[in-house]
Amino acid sequence: MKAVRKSEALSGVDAHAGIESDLQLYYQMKLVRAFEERVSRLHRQNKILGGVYSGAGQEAIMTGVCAPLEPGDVLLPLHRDLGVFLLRGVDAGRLMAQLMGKQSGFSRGKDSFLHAGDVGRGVFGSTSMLGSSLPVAVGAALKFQLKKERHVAVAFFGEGSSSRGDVHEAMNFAGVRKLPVLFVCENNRYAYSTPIEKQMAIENVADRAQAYGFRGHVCPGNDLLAVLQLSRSVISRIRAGDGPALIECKTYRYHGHSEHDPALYRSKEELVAWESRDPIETYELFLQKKGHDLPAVREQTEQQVQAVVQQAVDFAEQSPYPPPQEALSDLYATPIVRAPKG
Amino acid sequence: MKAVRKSEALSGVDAHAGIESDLQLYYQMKLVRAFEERVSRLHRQNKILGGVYSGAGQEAIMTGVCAPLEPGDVLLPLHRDLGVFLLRGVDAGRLMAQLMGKQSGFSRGKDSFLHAGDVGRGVFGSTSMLGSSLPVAVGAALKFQLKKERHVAVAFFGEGSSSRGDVHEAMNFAGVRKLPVLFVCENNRYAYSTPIEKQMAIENVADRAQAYGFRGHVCPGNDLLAVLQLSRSVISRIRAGDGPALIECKTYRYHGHSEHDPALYRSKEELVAWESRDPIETYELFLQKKGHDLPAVREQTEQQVQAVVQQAVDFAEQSPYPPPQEALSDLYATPIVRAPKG
Amino acid sequence: MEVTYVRAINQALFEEMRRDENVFVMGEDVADLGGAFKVTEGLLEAFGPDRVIDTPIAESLIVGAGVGAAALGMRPVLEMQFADFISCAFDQIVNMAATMRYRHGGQVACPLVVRAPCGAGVHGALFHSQNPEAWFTRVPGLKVVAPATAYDAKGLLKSAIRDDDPVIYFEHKRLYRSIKEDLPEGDFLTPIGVAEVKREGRDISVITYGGTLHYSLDAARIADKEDGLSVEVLDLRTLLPLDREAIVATAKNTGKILVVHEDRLTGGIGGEVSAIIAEHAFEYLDGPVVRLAMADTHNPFSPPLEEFVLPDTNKILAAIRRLAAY
Amino acid sequence: MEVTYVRAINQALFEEMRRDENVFVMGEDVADLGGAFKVTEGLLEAFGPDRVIDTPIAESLIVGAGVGAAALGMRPVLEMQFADFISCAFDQIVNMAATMRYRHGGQVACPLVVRAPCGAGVHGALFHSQNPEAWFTRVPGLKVVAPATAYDAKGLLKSAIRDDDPVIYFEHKRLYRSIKEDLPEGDFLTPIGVAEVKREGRDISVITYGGTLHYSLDAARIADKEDGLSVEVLDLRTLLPLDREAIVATAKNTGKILVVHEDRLTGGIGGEVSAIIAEHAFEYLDGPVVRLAMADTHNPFSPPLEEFVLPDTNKILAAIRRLAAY
Ligand SMILES: Cc1ncc(C[n+]2csc(CCOP(=O)(O)OP(=O)(O)O)c2C)c(N)n1
Ligand SMILES: Cc1ncc(C[n+]2csc(CCOP(=O)(O)OP(=O)(O)O)c2C)c(N)n1
Ligand SMILES: [Mg+2]
Ligand SMILES: [Mg+2]
Repeated sequence: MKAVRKSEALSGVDAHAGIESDLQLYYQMKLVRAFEERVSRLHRQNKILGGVYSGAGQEAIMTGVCAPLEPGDVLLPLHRDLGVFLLRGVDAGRLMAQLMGKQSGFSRGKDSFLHAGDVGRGVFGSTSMLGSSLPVAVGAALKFQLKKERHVAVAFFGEGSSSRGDVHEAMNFAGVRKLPVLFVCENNRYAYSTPIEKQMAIENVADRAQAYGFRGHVCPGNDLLAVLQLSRSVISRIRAGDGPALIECKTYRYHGHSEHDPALYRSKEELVAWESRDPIETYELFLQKKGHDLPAVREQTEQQVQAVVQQAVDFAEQSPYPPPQEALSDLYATPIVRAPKG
Repeated sequence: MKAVRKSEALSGVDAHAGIESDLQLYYQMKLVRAFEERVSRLHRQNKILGGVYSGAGQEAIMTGVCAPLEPGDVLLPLHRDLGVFLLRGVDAGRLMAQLMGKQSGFSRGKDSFLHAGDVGRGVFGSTSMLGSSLPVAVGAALKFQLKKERHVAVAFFGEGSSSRGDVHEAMNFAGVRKLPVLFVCENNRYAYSTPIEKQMAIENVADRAQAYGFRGHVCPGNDLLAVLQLSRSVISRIRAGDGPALIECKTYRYHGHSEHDPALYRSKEELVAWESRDPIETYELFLQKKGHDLPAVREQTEQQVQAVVQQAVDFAEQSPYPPPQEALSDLYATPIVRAPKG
Repeated sequence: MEVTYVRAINQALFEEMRRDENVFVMGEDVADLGGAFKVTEGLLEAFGPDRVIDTPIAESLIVGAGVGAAALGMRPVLEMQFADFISCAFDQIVNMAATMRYRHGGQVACPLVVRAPCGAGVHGALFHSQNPEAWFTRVPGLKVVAPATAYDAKGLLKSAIRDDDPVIYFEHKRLYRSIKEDLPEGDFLTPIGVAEVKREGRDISVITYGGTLHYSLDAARIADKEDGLSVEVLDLRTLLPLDREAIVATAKNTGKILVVHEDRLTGGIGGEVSAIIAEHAFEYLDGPVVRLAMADTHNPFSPPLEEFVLPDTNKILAAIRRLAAY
Repeated sequence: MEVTYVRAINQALFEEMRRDENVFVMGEDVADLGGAFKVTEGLLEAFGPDRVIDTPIAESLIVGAGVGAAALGMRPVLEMQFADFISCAFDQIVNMAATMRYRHGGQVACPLVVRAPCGAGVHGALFHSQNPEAWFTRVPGLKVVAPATAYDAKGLLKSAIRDDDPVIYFEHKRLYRSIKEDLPEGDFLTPIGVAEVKREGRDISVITYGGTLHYSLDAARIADKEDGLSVEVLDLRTLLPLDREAIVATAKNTGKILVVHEDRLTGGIGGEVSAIIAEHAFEYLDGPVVRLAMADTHNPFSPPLEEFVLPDTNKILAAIRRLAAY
């Protein structure tokens, strides 16, 4: 159970305490990247089954958005937002176990990947149906409003998901009731193979916010400092009762849509252009300019994150599969009681 | 069968020929009003069962939008758009028979009201599920685009319906493919009892058009001249291949949501204010200013429309109910053939 | 005091909202208007706009937001203006709400109720008459109830609101004001998952629920009086999970089963009930398991058509007689 | 030439698009990518972007637009990327498409096909494994097919495209590349509405379709070899309308019926099949009508869980043996 302790300690520092020192943010992005790269490798090794959707390249968005959040806030990550779990301090071992379908995963083997959450950390799982998590986030925000709690609900979604009707219904209602919800669009220019031009006739998803009566912001999603600056001000306004907001982060995914996808539909040039805006390497430039000893920092951080990831893998691999009957549990919270009839 | 002939003759003049003289437009609005008022009366007399949703007060919108349309264009009216049928020259007797569930109605008694259309006139029925007709209109427009036909598809919807996800999905796709479709929002400030402030946080539904990359226009929906001017230019641009457009017509319904609804949720002042913008009476002012002999015109027109309506009622009342087995017909176009197996 | 079915539902809402401040009502026109059928009448005045919430026309949002609120401990009671429009919230119900607890490995509950005014016989035609229950009774994680009496309308809604799982509650529009009963004073519940023998008998069982219970009871009385047949009538009340014990018990008791519902024949719940009997009470059967239901078509509008396709007392009586003669 | 199931579907699309210029394909990633499963591979190159259309992620739009185009004479073949997402197009299918002809009194047809890659056994978990067919088999106006062989995959898709009614076509993902057959040269059709006896027998009938046909055939062969049982296997192929004649015929033939499907037990099509038999072949039954299906739960992810809930050859064989011993 070492992995558990380790990553819980970890989480105490990064997300929950609200401390956002340069090095912690760096550590967080590196951890997400390392964890995801390991997941991809485990998938190639057939140790993780089913679909794996890497968020590599998009770490700055999750990191920047999660930093200003507080305990009690609620998050609904989508398929490419595994990082959100780590950033909220979810136990890395259990997360890995979840991906492997092991007993110690959040769903005890019932579902893969991100359809379960770690509710204690405010992270809820969604279904695969893209966009359908936005109404749920809006409902969480409604609860905060009704109960006068100063929390924020955050829904992540891709630009492709923004075409779904649920997104419209959710944003409209959020606007009408000025709910404390933040919509985070990770615009990585593709929905599977479909380029953005075939998905929408406008430039920015954020431009839709005004159609619902709230603010929309566009920001360079690979620039952690920019995301952070925006998310801090936007989240504090939402928390203050200013109503919903939408931030759209322009970004790119390095991998194919899933690990099965060679992504032949896009050009090498495009990939290279975006790799040159790598969020981690860009942030390293910042650390350097600021006077940090980058080689040392990098090495130390890499050791740390590799240790966390390795412990997570070890923990998950040692965790048993659930017993088959687990498939039938947790369907209902209130059991049927057939009392003898009077 | 007199009613049939009469109204077919009628239709030849107004909608299809494209002639839009002052008096014809006047006649059209009066006809729609008279027909609907008669429907309301028949409903009170229990001769029309089920829900009746009067469009009284909104005649200028349908009249203005239909005038520039051509044969081959496709229309999808919603629950308050009975007038569209008349304006497209649909047989008034059959329309009345449809409302009464008679054999000679378009659906031969299977459905009430506007869920059936008169396909030969380009009028298609929708389901009751508000907003779901917009994807269908978009599909019709897609057909026109794929087959390079210079037709336009027109979808009518209320501001309340605009909250449905289907509306978003439809508009977004129309924008992406620049489809020849016109979205007509009849904004009468209420969705059943729900005022517009509870439906959306913005002023104009038309402002959403820009979120889909096409033009949105707001116009005073009780002003036939304004609607006509706008619809003429917008429809001709759509026909020319300019892509979709949305026009929002501000209006008001005189009756309750349905004939069952006393509409206690709105004020007398509001009603009076809108009655003073009555589309027909406003248009009468125009006729007068233009030098028409209004009392004569009015009397003559009223006689004409009452005759059409009375013939329609007579025709419908004399029409028999369908035989019960009609309930089981028209489910399938291609029957199942169970050939002896080889 | 005699209470109508619609008033019983309204009472349940009042009582549960008073009992638990986390209960709130949300839907189209539920506040000012008190709902299209006046089911939520008076709630706005009593509980204020934070607990009686009008929404835009957006069924998927209504249910989805209900899931979000429920996951955080609220108890939303969500109204579909007509059960027919539940199709617009379908994905949120069958995929989001129904799986919430399961995929979170039991970490979270989803205590919401979707109220759906259903049923034909009121000239509603294709889109204001549907009985969509069987779309949901095949979805684990949901519970589905369909009260046929004012007592059960109140008792099941109260149970549904207190239940920690998502419950789809089908209330039959034709019953709203056509039935009345004396209800007990004070708090009472109808348990979810438990069918009830509404009339005991020995010769034939009619298994039914919702809109066709009263026709079935009428037919049973006539068959008794005119034919001397002793007909048992089982009201399923809960459609998911089915009360298999009660179904098998009545089948064993009479050996002749007629399953009746207002939903269409093909794909209706009758198939499931019949299959349970054919598998688990086979040895006790004295005749085929017969189903009587709406014809396999859409709900037609014109009165002679609607009458033709729907089950009624006479059709049930005829089926009872045919089965008795088998 | 041996052709896989997935290739058979692809061939059907090619042939029908060549035959009729009103046929076009629309869905997410169907053009450039050739679909998530490569079912539409090569179509873009052969027929161009006006006949192979990528859409945004908007299932309701995909089907709704299909209805609009179909009503004007086109023949859209609409792809759901996974059958699971058909829930997002639910209203457009069950209310818009299914009623189009009926409510227009026969004035218009709605010749569209919705292709839905379905089925479990590929580690897809809750939302990439579903078998949603029974949501649609209760909807008049639709036709529903579920081919289990490469021959029928091709033959039924060609029939579906030529059919003037909306057809929901369930293709099983596990079969895509796991089965192969020699297909005849030239045009051939599998008729809609007609089941097929894939193996004749006298002692027991297994009635099945789609993903569980092959397991059933394997179990039948083993039961023959090891137990000397003569097992008939009926492949339903079309799920709406069911081939009642064929169902009743096999029931009369053997008197012992096992219904098998990969969809969940409760609310699955097995209930309807069983009910038909319990009503219309009652006198011929020599034992209970037994159902074997996925357990009443969601499709779990973890391999031991998935294996536990799904039917397979061994479970079918055991059920055959139990029923034989009855
Ligand atoms: C309703 C629905 N339709 C289709 C899919 C299949 N699907 C999974 S991810 C994806 C692309 C998503 O694109 P986007 O929202 O931009 O997110 P990204 O993958 O680019 O991060 C698709 C089509 C789905 N999961 N849900
Ligand atoms: C999906 C759906 N939800 C609810 C309803 C019930 N309903 C019928 S009309 C109506 C109000 C419609 O408002 P709007 O679109 O503004 O049109 P209006 O009646 O004002 O002309 C409602 C809620 C419906 N028909 N469909
Ligand atoms: Mg994307
Ligand atoms: Mg309105």
